[in-house]
Amino acid sequence: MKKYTLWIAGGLGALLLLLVPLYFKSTFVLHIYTLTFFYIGLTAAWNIMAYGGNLSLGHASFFAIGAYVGALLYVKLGISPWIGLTGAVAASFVGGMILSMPLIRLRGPFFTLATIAFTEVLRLIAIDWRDLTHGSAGLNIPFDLGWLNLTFKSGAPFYYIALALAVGSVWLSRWVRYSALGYHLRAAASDDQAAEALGVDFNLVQITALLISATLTAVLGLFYAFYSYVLEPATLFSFELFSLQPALNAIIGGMGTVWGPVIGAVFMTPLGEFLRFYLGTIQQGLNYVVYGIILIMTVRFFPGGILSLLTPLGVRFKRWIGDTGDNQ
Amino acid sequence: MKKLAMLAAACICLMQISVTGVFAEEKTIQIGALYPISGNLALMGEESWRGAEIARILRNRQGGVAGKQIVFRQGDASTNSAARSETERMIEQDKVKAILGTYASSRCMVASEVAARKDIFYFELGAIANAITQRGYKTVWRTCPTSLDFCRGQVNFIINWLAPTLGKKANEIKVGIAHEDGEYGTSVANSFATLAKKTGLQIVSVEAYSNTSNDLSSVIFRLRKAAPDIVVAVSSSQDAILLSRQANELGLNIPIMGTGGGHSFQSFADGLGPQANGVLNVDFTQYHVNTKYTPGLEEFVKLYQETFKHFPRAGSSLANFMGANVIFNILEKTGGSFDPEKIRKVAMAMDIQPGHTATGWGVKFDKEGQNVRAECLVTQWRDGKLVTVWPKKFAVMEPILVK
Amino acid sequence: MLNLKGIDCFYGDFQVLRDLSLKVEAGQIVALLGPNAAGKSSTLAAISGALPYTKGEINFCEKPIKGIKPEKVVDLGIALVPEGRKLFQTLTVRENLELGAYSRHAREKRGKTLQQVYELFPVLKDRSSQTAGSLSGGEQQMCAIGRGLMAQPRLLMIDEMSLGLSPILAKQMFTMVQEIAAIGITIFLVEQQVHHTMRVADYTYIIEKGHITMSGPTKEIAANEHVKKTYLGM
Amino acid sequence: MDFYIQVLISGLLLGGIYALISIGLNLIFGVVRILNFAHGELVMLAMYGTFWLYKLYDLDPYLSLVVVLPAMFLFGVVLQRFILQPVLTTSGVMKMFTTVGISILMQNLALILWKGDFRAVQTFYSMSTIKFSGLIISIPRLVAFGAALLSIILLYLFLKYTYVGKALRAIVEDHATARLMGITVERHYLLAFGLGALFSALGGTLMMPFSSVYPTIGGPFTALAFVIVVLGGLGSMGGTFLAGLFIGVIEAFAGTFVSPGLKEAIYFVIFLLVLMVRPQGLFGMGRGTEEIGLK
Amino acid sequence: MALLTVKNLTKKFGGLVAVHDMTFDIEPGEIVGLIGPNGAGKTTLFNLISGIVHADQGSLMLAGKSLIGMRPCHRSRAGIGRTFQVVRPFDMNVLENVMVPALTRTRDTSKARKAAMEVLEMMGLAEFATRSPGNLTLAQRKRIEVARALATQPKLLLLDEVLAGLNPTEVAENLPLIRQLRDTGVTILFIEHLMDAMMAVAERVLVMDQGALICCGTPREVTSDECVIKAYLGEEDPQC
Repeated sequence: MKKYTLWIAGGLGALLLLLVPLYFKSTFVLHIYTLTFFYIGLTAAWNIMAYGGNLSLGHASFFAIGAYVGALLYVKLGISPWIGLTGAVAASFVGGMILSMPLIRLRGPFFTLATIAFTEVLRLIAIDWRDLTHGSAGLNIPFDLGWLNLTFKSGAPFYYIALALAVGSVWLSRWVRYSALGYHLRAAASDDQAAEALGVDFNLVQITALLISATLTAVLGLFYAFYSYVLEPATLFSFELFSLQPALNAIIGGMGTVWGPVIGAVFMTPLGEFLRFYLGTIQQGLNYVVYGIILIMTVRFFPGGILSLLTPLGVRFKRWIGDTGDNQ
Repeated sequence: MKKLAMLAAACICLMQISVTGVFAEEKTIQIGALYPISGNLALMGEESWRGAEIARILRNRQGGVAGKQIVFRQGDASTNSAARSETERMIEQDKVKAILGTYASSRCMVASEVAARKDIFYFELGAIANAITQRGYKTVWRTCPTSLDFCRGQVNFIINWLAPTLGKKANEIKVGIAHEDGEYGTSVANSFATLAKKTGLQIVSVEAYSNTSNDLSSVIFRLRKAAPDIVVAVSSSQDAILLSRQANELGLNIPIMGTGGGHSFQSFADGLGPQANGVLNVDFTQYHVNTKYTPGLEEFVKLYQETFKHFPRAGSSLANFMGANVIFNILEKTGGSFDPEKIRKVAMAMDIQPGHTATGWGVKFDKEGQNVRAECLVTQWRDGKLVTVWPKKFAVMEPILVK
Repeated sequence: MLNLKGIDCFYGDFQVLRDLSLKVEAGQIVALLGPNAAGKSSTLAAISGALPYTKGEINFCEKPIKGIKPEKVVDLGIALVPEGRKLFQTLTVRENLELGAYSRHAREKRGKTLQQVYELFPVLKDRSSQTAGSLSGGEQQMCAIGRGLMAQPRLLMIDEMSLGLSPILAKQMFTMVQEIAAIGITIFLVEQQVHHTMRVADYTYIIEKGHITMSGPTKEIAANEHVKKTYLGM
Repeated sequence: MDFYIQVLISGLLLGGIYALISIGLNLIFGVVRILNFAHGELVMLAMYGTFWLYKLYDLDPYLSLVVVLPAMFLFGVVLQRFILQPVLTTSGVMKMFTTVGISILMQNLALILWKGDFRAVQTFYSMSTIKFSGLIISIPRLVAFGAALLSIILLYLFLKYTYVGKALRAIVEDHATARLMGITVERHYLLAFGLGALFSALGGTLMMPFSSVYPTIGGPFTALAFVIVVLGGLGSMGGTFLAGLFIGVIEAFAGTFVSPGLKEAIYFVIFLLVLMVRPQGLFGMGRGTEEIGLK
Repeated sequence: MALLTVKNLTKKFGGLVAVHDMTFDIEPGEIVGLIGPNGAGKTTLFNLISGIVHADQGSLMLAGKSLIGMRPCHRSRAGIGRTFQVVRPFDMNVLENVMVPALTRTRDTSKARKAAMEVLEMMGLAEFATRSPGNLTLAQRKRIEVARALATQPKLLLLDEVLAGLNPTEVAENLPLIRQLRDTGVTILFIEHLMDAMMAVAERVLVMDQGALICCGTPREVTSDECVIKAYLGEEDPQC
């Protein structure tokens, strides 16, 4: 009986999300939802590396790789973005391999520094390589309507695409967590030496996680490029938007868990828009001040993120629905 | 699964918060004002907004448009992504029927794209990338000059004044370009190269640099090696000062001609002191100009000073003032209606000769929506003031050559 | 001088000290002997304030010292020479010694104390400008003890002094300890090395599984068969 | 040949300032074990301090050091005591994110207080140069370089010969044992953070005669300082100085002979290569670095 | 053929010789004890065998295959399981802790879960499967440590002081486990300080002092050896 309640609640939620575009005609609302879904995806992808204890502040690089590869193939060669996806995945795979070289020797903050440097190098190359990327002037996705071109007049198609991407990313992140890889990553994060002694190939699992995370981010980047029509290094390689924000979402939601990133993204994305609207126009910069304070306070007062505050609630909820708490 | 359900609920709640907008009142005319007012473009974004704001205040004092007061719905285009969100929000929540802005070209490209796809009017008053009006949208208009106009101003000046002054023919003049590698610098540099090819100027060196760089000695060294007759600099902000300082430190004795941005700021002269003297610049109309050709400028400056307690920081505010006035005039003629057909008709019919607006620009839109009578003036820093020196009818002083 | 009464102490949920009581009388060399993991280092950590204890009290010179931070315990006149010496490897011998005299009362007289330490360990004077990392094992131990002496302690606690030293060196070190005691500094030795320790100690405690199982003047303890059993399970 | 020497000189002068800013970061890192992402913002704050003293009280930038340095020292102490001290026991990454938060906060507070304008001071010596045999050297840059060299020597002497300096070195090596010596570790953390802020302030103030300040100026300095500190070796002051010069010269040559737009990319590539091949740094010892993430 | 062959193994840390020229064999199915005073180099020897530190000199062979140059994870897969002296459970529940090594043998989580449960049952930990190790007693955590090592299905199990810190009843409970483990076909090398425990289970004892192997034999032989007594009691000038 209680299982039913669960399914009905879940189904209802899913239905609600599917019906949103019909209920809200406003593309602004859809845009916020779409943006939130993108960030759920990004944060979940970022979080796959966090399972292994590695915090990247360079995911903008993979995001931009995906966006540029997809857009360049489309704009310059006329290849549909759906086919371009393979190119984006391949390119981000190569990028991930390159970044994995320092990863083998570096841990903690130093790995984080390496990811920042990696992104900076790519950003500067993207700016300088004008023949390919048009430099800072950027590339435009032409307005040719059609599913094949990923160009739509209404906001609904991208709403569903982003929703699918978010669900897919979270599903993948959940799958990784409860696979052999996930167990090994978590073991490596908690004690790399003990994990190695128990047969966990530290380098292999970390690199695998990096590659999964990187390619997933690149896929999101590609769709984002087509969603935002304009590609330029200042936005795609933006530290604040695509490197720091996913990390922030995850930390605030609850890093290294499946649902923490989702909660973080759902909380932070509308909040960011809200703050910019209400505070940013009152006093420039005020919204970021609030952001900074939220970050400092989170680390200090609840380093486990929002999820750690919800856990007591969750336990009660589980008891209520009669869930015994098995992970499978 | 159960968590998903909880999340969905939370999600919807949160979004409702950000969605509660204020709906348009009937007695006012609602226009979106989209500028980057935080982030790294905040300074000029805000300065540009001030121009439009002054125009609004002034027009409202005079009774508004078609008897209605004008209200700006403000948006912060701090990033491209924000530009998109804010445009969506202004259109959907604030129900604006027209948007003006944006100062930065990349923000405009994103925002106008969103607006155009919804048939909402977008008036660009300050961004100069050529591409903005070249995408075939019927609802995107621009009142200010393009980057090509900037370079036209420069090239004309170089050919008609610099070449005779140096005693050279136009095709003997060597030009070095130093530009910041952002979207602004790149687009101007590209335009200059195109124009130079047509007019026979020799470009001997093109140096791109990052505007966050704290050392430009390498740019100077490369220019020194190329030894041009004039350096065309496209700087966005503090890099203008840095470039001039390091040119001086490292003995680059070549006249510098800025291209708006950093070279138009009062801080440029304040920071450089006497060294700023003689630095040329091409930009939107600035304040030390022949006011016979710029009716309304003095009124603008007066109101600006009353409102913001200091002299305007750059010509961008004036350009936005002029542009906003053009929009108000159009709306006045449509009787406050945003009907696409009406607006288009009125706008296309507009025909103002140069010398009748606060910037001195005329108004005549081409089919793409670009104001073809917008032009850039050459100015020069003289004793801490940016005075107009070219073309002659706008000039208040004669240009001088300072190496 | 030092008096531990009924100390209970936990690492997480694991009890390392059970109702431990011992006394160190002024002017004596007191030894705490016991096998690995018996709770010897924990005892020292509890005294020096690095490890909080749940029950019991520690008095030094009749005054309770519970809750005093490690950096302040030194000021009271208790110096600890940690297990494994823990010298500052990149600092010179002299700098290591000087840092020993960080506490306020010792700092003023550090020039004089340094001379005394050099007299005790002439080799340190020869090596004074070398980095501590370049010393041999024995010299490092001397430096560590010297550093402890620099604090002008009334009580010097030495943890596993003979660890990693050859028997001959260890023997020399114990002789040194006697010399130090002769200056009037009370010494609390924590050791596994039974033979040498018993040669120098006035009073001995045997600790097993966090509890004192035997105590008495060293001569009495030495005669006891249980000691042998503790160490070799015979 | 002269040309190359001129490029070299300009790179060295630049490197001196870089070293000065980085030395503060290295000190904070070595002693407190925090990767301070708000380091550039400390430089920014000091630059604003100098600017306002000049603007409001007509104080020469060099004279303003008397006010700016103690103020920034105090600011560093307050930052460490009230914001970082409470999170000291969390993981390195969490501490890092706290400093990211501080950086966002400071940048935007500066924007609110002082707007986005870039501001520069104008002194009689701003543009003065020494010229000999075809070479030109900017005097304020030379002063900054000299000050960098001098302060690094002073810092070295301070760490080498003063009692507090020795205590700081002891903490760098092993803070638990330092505590056993009676060294008040937390208080030294305050000192180290204060000194770190002071050195960045010195760098910032000395740059004011030839540079301008705006709210986001700090970011590139933070990145740069990290590159230099890692190259020079954590905890190694001499290494930091050399690495600063090295990066300055690389930047000058790469900018002049490759492309001004790619000079940052080149030093980031070097940084990545060093991290891969020799994470303990080109010049330094890299003691205790396992603790914070180097293998 | 010997299961583990150690020849001339040497490891220096700076000036300190932690393990000096050690040579010994371990036959399949043996239970071998390793004793020695503090700092004798026992744990370093374990680290050398399990690959956490690399030897400066000498050779290491597992069932005839050289281990030199192999990373710890590969040695683990080759059949070396080890526990750490200080328990180091991962930040996850007991079952998951044991699943981590089990998942190096199979990629299938349900199989790994089953295998882990079996090991937990054998170790008497089944009822704590969903508990966090932090909430268990030290004795139980030590068993998790052993369970994790067992879940790698080792040929050679290195136990580092699994009895230290336990009270006598707990020791008595854990002792039979060691024999039981051997009976499942695992060869065991263990470090222990509790002499009576050592005497009760070890078939052969290696004694280390100052990084060198000073004696080797049955428990009885070893305890009556003069050198051993001297090493422990620190008598002057041992002649060996």
